[in-house]
Amino acid sequence: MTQTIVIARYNPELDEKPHQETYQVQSDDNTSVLDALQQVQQQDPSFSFRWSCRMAICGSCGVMVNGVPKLGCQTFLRDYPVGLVITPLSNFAVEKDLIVNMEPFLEHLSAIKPWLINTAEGTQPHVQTPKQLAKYQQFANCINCGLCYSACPQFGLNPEFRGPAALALAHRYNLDSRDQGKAQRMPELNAKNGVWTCTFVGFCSEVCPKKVDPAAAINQGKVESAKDMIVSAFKPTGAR
Amino acid sequence: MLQLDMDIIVVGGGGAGLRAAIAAAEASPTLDVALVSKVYPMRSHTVAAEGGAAAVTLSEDSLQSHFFDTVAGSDWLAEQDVVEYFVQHAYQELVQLERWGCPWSRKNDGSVQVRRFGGMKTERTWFAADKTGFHILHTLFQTSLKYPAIERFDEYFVLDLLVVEQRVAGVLAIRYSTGELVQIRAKSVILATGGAGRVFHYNTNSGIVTGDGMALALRHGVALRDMEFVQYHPTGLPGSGILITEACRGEGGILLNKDGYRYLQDYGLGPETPLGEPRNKCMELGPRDRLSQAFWQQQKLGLTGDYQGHAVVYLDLRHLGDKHLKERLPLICELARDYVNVDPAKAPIPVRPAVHYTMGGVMTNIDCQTSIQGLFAIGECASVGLHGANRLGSNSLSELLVFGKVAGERAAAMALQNDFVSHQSIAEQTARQQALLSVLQGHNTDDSLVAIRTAMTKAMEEGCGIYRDADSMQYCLDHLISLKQRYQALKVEDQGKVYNNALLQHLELGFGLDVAMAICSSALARKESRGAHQRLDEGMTTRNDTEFLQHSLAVQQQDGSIDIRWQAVTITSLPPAQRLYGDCGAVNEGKTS
Amino acid sequence: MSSEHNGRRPYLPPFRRDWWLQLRFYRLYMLREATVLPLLFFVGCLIYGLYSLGQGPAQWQLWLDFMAQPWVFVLNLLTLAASLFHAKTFFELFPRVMPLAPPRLMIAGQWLGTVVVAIGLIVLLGGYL
Amino acid sequence: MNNGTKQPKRSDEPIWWALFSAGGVCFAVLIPGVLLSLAVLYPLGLISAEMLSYERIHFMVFEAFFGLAGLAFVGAAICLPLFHAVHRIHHGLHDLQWAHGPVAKVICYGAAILMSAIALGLWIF
Ligand SMILES: Cc1cc2nc3c(=O)[nH]c(=O)nc-3n(C[C@H](O)[C@H](O)[C@H](O)COP(=O)(O)OP(=O)(O)OC[C@H]3O[C@@H](n4cnc5c(N)ncnc54)[C@H](O)[C@@H]3O)c2cc1C
Ligand code: SF4
Ligand code: F3S
Ligand code: FES
Repeated sequence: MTQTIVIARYNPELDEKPHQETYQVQSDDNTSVLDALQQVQQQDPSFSFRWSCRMAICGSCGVMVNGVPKLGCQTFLRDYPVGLVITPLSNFAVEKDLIVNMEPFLEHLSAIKPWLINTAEGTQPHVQTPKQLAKYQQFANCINCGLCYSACPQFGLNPEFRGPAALALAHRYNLDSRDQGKAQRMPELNAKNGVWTCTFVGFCSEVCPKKVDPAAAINQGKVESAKDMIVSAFKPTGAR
Repeated sequence: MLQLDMDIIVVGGGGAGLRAAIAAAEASPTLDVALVSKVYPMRSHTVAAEGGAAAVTLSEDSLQSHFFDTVAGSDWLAEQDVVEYFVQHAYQELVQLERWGCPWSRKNDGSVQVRRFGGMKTERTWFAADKTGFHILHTLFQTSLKYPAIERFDEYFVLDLLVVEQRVAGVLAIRYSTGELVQIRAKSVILATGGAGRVFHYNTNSGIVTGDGMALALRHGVALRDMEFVQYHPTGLPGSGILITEACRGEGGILLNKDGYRYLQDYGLGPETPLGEPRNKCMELGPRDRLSQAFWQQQKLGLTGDYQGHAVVYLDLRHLGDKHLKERLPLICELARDYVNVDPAKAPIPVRPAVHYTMGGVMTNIDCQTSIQGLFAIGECASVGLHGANRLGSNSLSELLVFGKVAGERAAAMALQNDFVSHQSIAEQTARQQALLSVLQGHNTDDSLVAIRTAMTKAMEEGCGIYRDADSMQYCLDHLISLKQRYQALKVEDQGKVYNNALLQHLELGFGLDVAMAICSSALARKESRGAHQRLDEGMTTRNDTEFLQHSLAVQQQDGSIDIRWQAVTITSLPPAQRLYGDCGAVNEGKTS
Repeated sequence: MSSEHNGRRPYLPPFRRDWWLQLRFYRLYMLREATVLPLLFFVGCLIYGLYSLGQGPAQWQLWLDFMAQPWVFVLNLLTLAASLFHAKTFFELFPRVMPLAPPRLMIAGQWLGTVVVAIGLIVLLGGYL
Repeated sequence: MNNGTKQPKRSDEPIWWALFSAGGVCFAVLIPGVLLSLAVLYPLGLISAEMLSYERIHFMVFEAFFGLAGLAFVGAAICLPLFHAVHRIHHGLHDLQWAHGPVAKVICYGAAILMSAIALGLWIF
């Protein structure tokens, strides 16, 4: 059957700002938003959007569907009998059509030192029990899709906010029994634009396609940051 | 146009490219390493791998055994010195990843857990839940962030190599965000652009897996080796091709034809095993290629079902029960519900074989070096000689790491020794590409990119599918040649510069057509059946070591046609033998039934 | 557009002032945050009561009468609803901030706390022992 | 390594957040009971005025356990909930883009400190 969808279009070389256009697409029970976008691209080859894996793991295809951030490849037309309005991810600058500038996201991600910090040399694996693994595993499942940034009004209000995915990743490494880098990461978390911008709106976790629960990570980070403040108060001045 | 100089360029931000970039940065922190990728590194196809990565780990296992499994699995077409190097270094690489933070699944005592995998005699596959590729890729990406030497060029599309007198001088790329042509000069270049599964209609691959790097090298006279070997996975979803993992069958899932009959017993995979008692190497747990072949036979007999115009068989998991399914195969339940709207507890999942992996690629020596000085190739786009005629699951992820490191170190050494090539032919090559790009824009009257691409993928599916014969391959090749002519007349309708998606798709299609021609030509030339290459023509249905214990080398001619040459296989310690499988009806994976 | 210019012109729409009206989830968030407004009223009542208690029996009686006034009563019913809504959200968030036990157990435990405190207070103040 | 050069300033938010959280617990655990008895059951007559007599309550608040019971009550039912409330108001002003910056902050937390001081003052005198 044919279904009507509305898509935000923006051509920076021609348009002043984005506008919406209506398209007809063929749909059945399994038609995803990504499929629909591909059909639109066949009608108009200049239409641009990102995608790759079409199985909800690469994190490319985030868009807003009726105002809610979604992965295009994991969202189905069958669930929207009333129709769909597809717009680019909120809180990011639109480059063209559904493509947004992801650079700020990557900057925030890099800023929290998302790598294992451990100076010990060795040629064998560390010992890590399933229990120790379970402590951080959930927070290691982030696919960097950025949906949580579009869901978070605090990021919208303050683009300097490191944001849910980056802070969840910091928490993931801080919780890893093999990591010794917490002291290096805490200053970022302790700062105004670290965990403290979050007011636990919680929509980030609601939209996360991988159940990372970044809201929990950030708010656990607040506890850590508060502890860090107390500890630092008892340290002799001058010490880092 | 932008111009810049970097010591080393890595083209591709998948597992192979990232590993190489890190190795180069560690080898010498003074070198500038450019990591150029058409998508953000963490979007690379490596992210989709589920199963795991192989390395000899347990004390009862041995390097010889991994060596044997790999060589036998390759149907004796692997370079045995390469396999030796690989099995010796795989373990250290997986440990390295562990030390960079990869969340490998663990045993209760805190040591790394290994699992059984198809074609491997002993448990030696490391895994990170059901998302091994995802965790490998993200660990590598995140680790790469700590090296200031690595400069990323995200969303830069490489469209040509700069080559001067058989020496690589850099690359030309399009910056997706602005449409600018960028010339990056370098002392060494590593290709890590992944496979070419997207030249086939049904495939399990990401949209970006279009064979770019293979075509880049091919166009500069580098041979593509063993391109006829394309691995099919028996259970992809119809339409999308999304992979339904082997684990379903491991748990006891069965395959049925449209009459509800377990047809595998008719293809030397029986006797039928009782429901809920799967046996290794029997029936549904037979080798991938045999299962895909059985599907083909059923399709010829008209016994496959139909799912929205796609021929399918049915993967039945109902007898496992809702609870068990949700517990053991949650991802599959999700995929089936999402993409074919089936609840596996209530109805069987329609599946069909889909292209999964390209064994062949840019020919390199054991140091990952190609025939062009300073140009390296690694990962799925390369043929370093590990997989031969058939790849074993979980060898490729380890390959990315082992040879990614080799290439990174060699490229660094080379960059330290050499200087930039400065030659005016670089400017000429750049100007030529610029000119080519500028004439691309225009309007098409009665042809379209989608039409040509669909015709190509369908032709490949029919001509170079699970079973092949001379007629259908020749037909396919002729068809490809005519498609290439149509392609040359095709224009890019989007006149814009910023994020011009149509332009990139256009270039990808050009690469794909070249790779498809190489696959088809190589397949035509190999007049035997070996590994993933199975022929129906008379006298060619079995392996023929006297004539074809050789690698095929596809070399592009001036006129764009492909010339096939042959290269002897390096055999160090394991002479060719029958490729026999298991005890169940003496399943011989190498032969057709 | 000149060929020198790279053509990029990222468009960032201004962040909407009424963002919180756009989705039910955001409206519930704002409602949660707004529970502190009736809370302030009740805390005001308590401070007034404390003052009255310090001023002697007559003033105390005035406070008791004040608490029984219909509009005060209605406002405080609203406060009660707000406090229960707050409790629900707060109890659900707590296990995510401090994952000490299975979330359901923690949530149940916290409600138990509220109920026990309420019964305790009623018994104590109402003299029901 | 990257990004290691300048360290951002530590936020003072942990202090306010700790008070906010403590107040949140009180709001959720204690306030419903207090509300129910004083503001609902009493007006409905289910708790009699006798039981809330001046003597009885005065004793509870100012004398029981050397007056410490009253102190605990003032802290848990007045001061902490005040900090809880102003914290949310402070962030709410930011959410609604009405006000942010140091002035709003001083007014919000200043009010809570002042009111708490008054409540404690009433208890002491
Ligand atoms: C569904 C699935 C499951 C799999 N599971 C397993 C498994 O369990 N175990 C196993 O060992 N193997 C598995 N494989 C195979 C394995 O995942 C791949 O072979 C491997 O990930 C390829 O990695 P790569 O680094 O070579 O390429 P990719 O990860 O594909 O990366 C290619 C990179 O090259 C870049 N690139 C390409 N063209 C250009 C261009 N023109 N310009 C600039 N950049 C370019 C891309 O942006 C990308 O970054 C699986 C494959 C599939 C399809
Ligand atoms: S936390 Fe979830 S929503 Fe946010 S980027 Fe990661 S996967 Fe996407
Ligand atoms: S939506 Fe934003 S405010 Fe916090 S809980 Fe999530 S980051
Ligand atoms: S296309 Fe990869 S997440 Fe949707």
